[in-house]
Amino acid sequence: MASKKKPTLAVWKFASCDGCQLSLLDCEDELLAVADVVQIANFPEASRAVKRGPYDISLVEGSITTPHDAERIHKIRRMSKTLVVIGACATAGGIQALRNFTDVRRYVSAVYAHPEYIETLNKSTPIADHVFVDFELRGCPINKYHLIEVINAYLNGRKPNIPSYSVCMECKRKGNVCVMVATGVPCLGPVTQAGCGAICPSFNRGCYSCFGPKETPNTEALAGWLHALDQRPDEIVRAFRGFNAYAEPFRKQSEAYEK
Amino acid sequence: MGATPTAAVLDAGNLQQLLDILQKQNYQTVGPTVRDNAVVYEHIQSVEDLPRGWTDEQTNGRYRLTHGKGKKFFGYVHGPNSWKKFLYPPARQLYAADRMKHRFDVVAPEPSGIKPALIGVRACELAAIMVQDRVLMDGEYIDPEYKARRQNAVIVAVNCTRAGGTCFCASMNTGPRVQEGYDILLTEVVDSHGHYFTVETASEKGRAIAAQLATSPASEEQLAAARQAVDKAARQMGRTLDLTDLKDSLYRGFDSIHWEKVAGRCLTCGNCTMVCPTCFCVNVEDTTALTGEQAFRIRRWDSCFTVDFSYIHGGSIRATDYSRYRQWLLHKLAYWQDQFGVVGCVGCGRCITWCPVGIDITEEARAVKG
Amino acid sequence: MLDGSSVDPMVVRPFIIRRFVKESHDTFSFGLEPMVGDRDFRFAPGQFNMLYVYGVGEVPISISGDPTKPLSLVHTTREVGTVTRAMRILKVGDTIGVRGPYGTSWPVEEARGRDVVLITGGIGLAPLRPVIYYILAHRERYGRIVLLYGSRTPEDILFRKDLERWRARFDVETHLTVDRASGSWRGNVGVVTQLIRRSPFDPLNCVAMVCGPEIMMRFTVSELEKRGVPYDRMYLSMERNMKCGIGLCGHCQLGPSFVCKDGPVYRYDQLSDIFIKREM
Amino acid sequence: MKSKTIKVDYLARVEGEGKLLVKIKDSRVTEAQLAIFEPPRFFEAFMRGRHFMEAPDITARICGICPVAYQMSSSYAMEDACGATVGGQLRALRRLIYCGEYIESHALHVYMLHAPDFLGYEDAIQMARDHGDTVKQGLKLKKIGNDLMIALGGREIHPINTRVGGFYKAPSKKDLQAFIDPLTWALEASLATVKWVAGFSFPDFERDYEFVSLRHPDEYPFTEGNVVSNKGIDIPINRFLDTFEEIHVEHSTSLQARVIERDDYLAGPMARYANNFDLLPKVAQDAAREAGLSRVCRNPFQSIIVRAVELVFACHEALRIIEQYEPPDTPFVPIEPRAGVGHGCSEAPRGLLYHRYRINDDGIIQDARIIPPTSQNQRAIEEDLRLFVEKNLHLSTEKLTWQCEQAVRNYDPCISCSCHFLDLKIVRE
Ligand SMILES: Cc1cc2nc3c(=O)[nH]c(=O)nc-3n(C[C@H](O)[C@H](O)[C@H](O)COP(=O)(O)OP(=O)(O)OC[C@H]3O[C@@H](n4cnc5c(N)ncnc54)[C@H](O)[C@@H]3O)c2cc1C
Ligand code: SF4
Ligand code: SF4
Ligand code: SF4
Repeated sequence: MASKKKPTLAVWKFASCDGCQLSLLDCEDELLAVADVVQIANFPEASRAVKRGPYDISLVEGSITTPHDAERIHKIRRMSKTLVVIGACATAGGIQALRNFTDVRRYVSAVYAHPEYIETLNKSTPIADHVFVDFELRGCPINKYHLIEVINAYLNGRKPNIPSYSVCMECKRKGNVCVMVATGVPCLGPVTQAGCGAICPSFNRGCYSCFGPKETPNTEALAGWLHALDQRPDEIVRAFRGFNAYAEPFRKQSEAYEK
Repeated sequence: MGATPTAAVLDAGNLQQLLDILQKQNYQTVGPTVRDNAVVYEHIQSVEDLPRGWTDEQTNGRYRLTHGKGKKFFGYVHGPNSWKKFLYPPARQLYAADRMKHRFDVVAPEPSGIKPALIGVRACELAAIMVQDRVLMDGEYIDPEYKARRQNAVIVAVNCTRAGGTCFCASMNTGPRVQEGYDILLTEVVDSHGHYFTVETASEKGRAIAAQLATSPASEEQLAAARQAVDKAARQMGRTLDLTDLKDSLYRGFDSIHWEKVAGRCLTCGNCTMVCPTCFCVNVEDTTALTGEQAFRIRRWDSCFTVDFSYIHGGSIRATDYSRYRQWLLHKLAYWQDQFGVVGCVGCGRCITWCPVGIDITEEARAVKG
Repeated sequence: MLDGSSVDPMVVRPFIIRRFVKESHDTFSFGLEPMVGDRDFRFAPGQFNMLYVYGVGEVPISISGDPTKPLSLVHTTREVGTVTRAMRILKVGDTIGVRGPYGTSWPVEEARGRDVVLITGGIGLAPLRPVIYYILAHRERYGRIVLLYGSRTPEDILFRKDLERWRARFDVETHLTVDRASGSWRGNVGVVTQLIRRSPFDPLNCVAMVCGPEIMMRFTVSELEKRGVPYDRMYLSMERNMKCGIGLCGHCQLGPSFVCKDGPVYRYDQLSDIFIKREM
Repeated sequence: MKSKTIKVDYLARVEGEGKLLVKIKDSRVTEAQLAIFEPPRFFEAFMRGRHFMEAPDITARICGICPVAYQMSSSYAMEDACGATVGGQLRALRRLIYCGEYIESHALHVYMLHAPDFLGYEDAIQMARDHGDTVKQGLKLKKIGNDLMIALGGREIHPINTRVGGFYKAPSKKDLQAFIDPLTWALEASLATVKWVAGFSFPDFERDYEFVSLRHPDEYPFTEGNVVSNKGIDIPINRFLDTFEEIHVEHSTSLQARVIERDDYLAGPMARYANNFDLLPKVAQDAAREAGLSRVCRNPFQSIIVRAVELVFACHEALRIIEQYEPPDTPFVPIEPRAGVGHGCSEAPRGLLYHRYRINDDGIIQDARIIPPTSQNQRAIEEDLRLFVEKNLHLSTEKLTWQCEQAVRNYDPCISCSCHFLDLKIVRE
């Protein structure tokens, strides 16, 4: 084991808030252990030392929003044996994908005095729209233990134990009281992928789906129920148009209520 | 069972004695308490923790807790938790394995030795525990931790004196009156005689504990009052599931077009399976320490609503939503009878209340039966 | 403490890999020996073990060795995913976790005095091999023996040595077919079910044992039915997701049954109602 | 005659993406640019049309490093717009979660991002090989900050429990009491941190900054007070935009702020410290003095000491809040929307963060304006670079480059927030 060459790890950033890669530094108890088993070869947020590729594992955070980034991701893919995308930006376009529902030029002029300095794409898109992705880790931000689990699974040649079922499963296993049933608060848990530990319901609020759609999400039925709980159509649109707005099932559902 | 239990009466003011006795005997006292707008089962220390005066309204997909004028300790109807979380916990490490070169050694934990005292078990819940007993400790293979906890447990059952909005235990023959399986059975009465419990016992364990309580013999009147209170609950029950020809009619309904209709509403979120007191399905996860020097096996509650549940190489057996809903309902009400000789549903109504979109198993069963 | 049952049946027993045989490009066998305890591992043909690869996971794999030689516990596995891939890279001397044997077995006793028809496709030959060993060891007890084996390509054919041996015997009818011929293949081409029509067995006095992909088994049943084989003389081995192998996890349910304990081998009359249902 | 260019294409150990360009000609710096090529994300644009209650959750996503700051500034702004105030224990809890963020963020910066510069390592993991216990101490400190955020916010990055009006769920007394021991340790560790970093050797470099920060009459500022400076600014936060402006320069996707009609200013720990030294608890003041700091620190390289002093403050403040904590009756003050404009300003670990919103009667956001700390400091950073390089031209390019990087890291800049948000390619007219 000790004599084996350590796999190299690189971390890349596209349009994002840095939170997902910060998760690695937030693994206070595991960070040094991780550094023992992988060689952190390119992680600018943590180190000015950069080893040249290729890399065994690349973690990619952020969405593609500029022509330059759309090219850069291909280069990274070519340098990476395994490419894991982390976070809602990288898996669904992130909150900045809200631009995908309007004309981005309006946004540029709303924010910048000199729109001509700004070059941007019309849409914020997930990494998988551009290159092949080996594994998608959901969340806004990701669960830091998932990140370790993915690295761990890679090192040990197994499948990461990352669920694709609903937040409700975690919520119930944790012993939470369902906020939607017990207080009528809208909750997206039933259509959202587990992984966060059902933290919103644990704090008496409804899930706003920072982990994005679960496997086979019945968004239509949930939207109908929210409507019955007195949610107006514009509220339903906003509910599905959050941090995973551009994920297909959510996009469709919000558009259905926009009419 | 059988033998007419000797009934005594315990003044409500002395209920704490029961907790004290159990705690002195190193039982973990678990029971109902109010948290986050519902009655949940948790570790309790004293009668102060009990949901005294609280009651609830329940209907499809809706639960509301209210503080009434009553002073009953057990005036509520069960909330989202079932006792299985204490007997068959939601997650448990089954073993660890240590690697040394080509070999590995397996280290399995000793049974935990936990002695749970379940306080406030209702008739349907007791029936559910007995259903799980058949699955987890009466077959060829058993779960030793479940069996140990079960054998160590003391069950303080409580008769229902009010039916919840989604209950249908009467039609399942599992309640509202507790019949068997308990150590101590309480019936809470508030009437002109005051606030008291009738106390019955059905085991040595129960009798030994009850003997230490400051009870007095129950009068005929008091016993009658207790009986009537339970009868009232039975009459209140609004929902039914017709057991006649249940299994076969459901088998015949396998290809019913109704399944697709339910699937239009069902979120496949798995809530019903998580709250159901009889659901026992679990998943097993194998994980490793980062260095690979240790491996672990962890068991977690699983649900037939997940896609992975029936995954075999090449795809999931039950890929469609409707096939997964069908599996759940048919398992509960039909397959279970063939597998374990009982219906897998005890009529507690939890899956109806706690389904986020209020799907009702009794209605669906009726629709499928045609 | 608790009537001897306090050992968790989910805890694996370590076995050592003593032999490793590459059967085809994606299929391999190993022979196992227990590291501690009783070295005599008894099983009935058709039963399976849960095999655990350290740190990776556990999967059900049928026992493919000779039941008359209790010391050689053999498994034949096709690499299809995570666990089976990890299994393939294990080496002689490595340890693997075993739980079992579990499940029902092929009706070798019931088949006494009758013709035996074995119909199998792909890796399905593995769970049937113990039956062949067994009945050949007790050849006199049986009537005609027919083995129909379908494979995707000639390169996928498993247990070549065994097959040659069996083909060389006059008292076993062995027929191979491939979906796609290649190279020097001069044998049958086509699905295995086509062979059933022309096979020499007595439909009214035979026992058929079938193992293969579900779709192949459907066609097989219908061909056997056309020949007049009664349902209660057909046996099928089923496959479902399994997490425990002992009826506690719920994953392998097939209608009212658990494949791990009521199966994997079913008599077809007990299965016929559910076998035709989709997504059960 | 002699010309030289210092280029750092990818600034490490800062959050987000920036690069550095310094052009030198004849021992004069002709250009000093901190280019931020973080892709714009247009938060202000897509905040329009969202509900006012969503602002804390959405704006948190501007920055994963100081999400609490965004949540606080936006919550205060919305409460301001709706004419509500959140006081008592809820306000204390807000300060407490802020303490968590300070501890986490400062420990991260001091130990993992900045200290390696002083000790000559490229990162903390390298540093851990020689200074294992120190790095572990830093990690432990950081974890206590994170744990506090988890307890109050649900998670450390993008907490889910804070809201306009307070919190979704208030912690129990017991939940918080569990922090007394760890925080007591953290306070000691912070004092040790001050001592440790005070022993580094610092380049001889000072500037007469205009220090801009909040100032509250009674307490070291987190979320409330006036905006003040050592050069005469003292305004309520609703006059922020009358005093400061943002300009859009070609080399950066980030807007740069300055005092109107004046020039660059400095926000962040050094500014807070300079403007509020008197409000620090005695233990923090003493630690600062012992470390050789005076009441004002003008050497940006010494910001690491100031950060360590603020660590002491944050641990002390957290303990103080926990000791007097009684769970509030309700976890939040209900807030009814009404048409209006609201301002919110809070002290993110790396500096002042200003939000302004206009909402309508339904609580729908009509207009949003966010001025994050790094954009406020960007001009100061460039000015530091210019002066620092001119003073140190004798150094080798390699050394100078490293020190320039360090000069940027002095600010703990969080570049992902500084831009309102895209990798802008520069299109020249
Ligand atoms: C009773 C029985 C006997 C079997 N005998 C053999 C045999 O002799 N030789 C052989 O090669 N294969 C056999 N299989 C199939 C074998 O179990 C699967 O190929 C294996 O589980 C695939 O695991 P994986 O992790 O490599 O695949 P992946 O596709 O990565 O599967 C992931 C997980 O899904 C589950 N899973 C996937 N496919 C199956 C499956 N077919 N059956 C049950 N669970 C599955 C497992 O839990 C597995 O770990 C048998 C299956 C059963 C049920
Ligand atoms: S609170 Fe939300 S996540 Fe939890 S069970 Fe209810 S609907 Fe599901
Ligand atoms: S409950 Fe929902 S919104 Fe909350 S953290 Fe989890 S996935 Fe995100
Ligand atoms: S199926 Fe529903 S009603 Fe029946 S026992 Fe389970 S949760 Fe209760």
